[in-house]
Amino acid sequence: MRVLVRYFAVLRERRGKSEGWEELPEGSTVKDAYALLCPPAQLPVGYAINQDYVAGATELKEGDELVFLPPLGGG
Amino acid sequence: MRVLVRYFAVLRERRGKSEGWEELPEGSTVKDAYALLCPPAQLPVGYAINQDYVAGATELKEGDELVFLPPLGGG
Amino acid sequence: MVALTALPLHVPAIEATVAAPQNGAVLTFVGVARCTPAFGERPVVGLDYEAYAPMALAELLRIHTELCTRWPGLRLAMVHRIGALTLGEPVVVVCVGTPHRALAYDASRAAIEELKARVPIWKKEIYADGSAWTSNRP
Amino acid sequence: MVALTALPLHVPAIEATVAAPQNGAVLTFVGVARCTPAFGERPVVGLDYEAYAPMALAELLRIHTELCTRWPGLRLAMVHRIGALTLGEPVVVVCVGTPHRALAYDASRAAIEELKARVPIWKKEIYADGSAWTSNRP
Repeated sequence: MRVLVRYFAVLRERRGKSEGWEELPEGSTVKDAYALLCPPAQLPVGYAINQDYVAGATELKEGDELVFLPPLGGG
Repeated sequence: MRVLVRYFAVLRERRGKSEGWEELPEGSTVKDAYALLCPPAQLPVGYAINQDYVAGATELKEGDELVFLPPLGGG
Repeated sequence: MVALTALPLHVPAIEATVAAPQNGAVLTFVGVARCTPAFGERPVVGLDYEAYAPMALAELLRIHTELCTRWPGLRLAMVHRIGALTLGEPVVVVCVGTPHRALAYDASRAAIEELKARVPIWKKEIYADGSAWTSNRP
Repeated sequence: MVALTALPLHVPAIEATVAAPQNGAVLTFVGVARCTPAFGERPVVGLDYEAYAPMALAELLRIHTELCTRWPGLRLAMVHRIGALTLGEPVVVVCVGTPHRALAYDASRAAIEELKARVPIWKKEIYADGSAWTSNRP
């Protein structure tokens, strides 16, 4: 299954890219994806699928836009 | 004893003047002055002497500037 | 900074007085002349503010000193318009500059509440067919 | 009204969007780029804001809808700057227009708290000799 992952702020810098299609095992949750794509993942993050907040246990679907949200700094 | 009384807002309109020297009995309090100068005085007011809030029981002195403060409307 | 003025209030000029490099929050309260009457149903078409000017200024300064003593680092400006106003014009501007926002909200609210409770200013609502003195305490 | 923009924020233009004849209170919160760092001692010389723009806008709209549903009659504008900022520039403007001031303070505070907690925007502090991503939760 392929999902579009966008990276922001510190995660963008760590990954060295701002987005990419990533291949993940069927049934992966967003938390699984984070552990797989951003090891060692010590940074606590939030998760969004298709521009909406989701829980870490949410299962991904083919074609989803997935974003890991580092601690926010707006305002 | 003479005090300078200034009148504002509704009291200015009722009195038909914005200020005047008024003759008051020695030992008059500001509350006494209000009852004397603005009968029947149903309007609840605050009191100021020389631009500072005072209690109704405060005794007046010769030459004081006395103001009766109708309910405020600033802001 | 505190002021009473018969001239229209220019909000950005007042905000500029509370700027400081370490301040991350500027909170500006603007009280605006509005069409809704304090009592009854007659639409307001204008307002007329009258002040006991020397005491109003003294009281604004006392409030300023009290709040800036209570919250060191606070930058505070309070300006009140007097005289005749048309609808939509600013009546009062309370502007605070603080390092963080929590203090900005507390200080701004305290400043406008103290101003309304203590500063000797009176408001007359003008209607199409008359007028009435109104107060902050219904 | 909500917006994200890389252009400097013009506060009076944002305030104008919340005016209404029945509104007696306009409260404007401006978050300003300041010299004090979130952590450590290195003076901040500039800021760089990055947003997940489509979600940030969607989240701003959700907050706008939630607050305007909770408080009918509320006029609300939220605008956030992105990109590189110099010190003293506005970062965020939250502007509310309400009939009375109590609601203005409650709604303004709720709006900025929700914005900080939910809108996906990140802040990088620039120092003379480096930079660091900082967050709203130390």
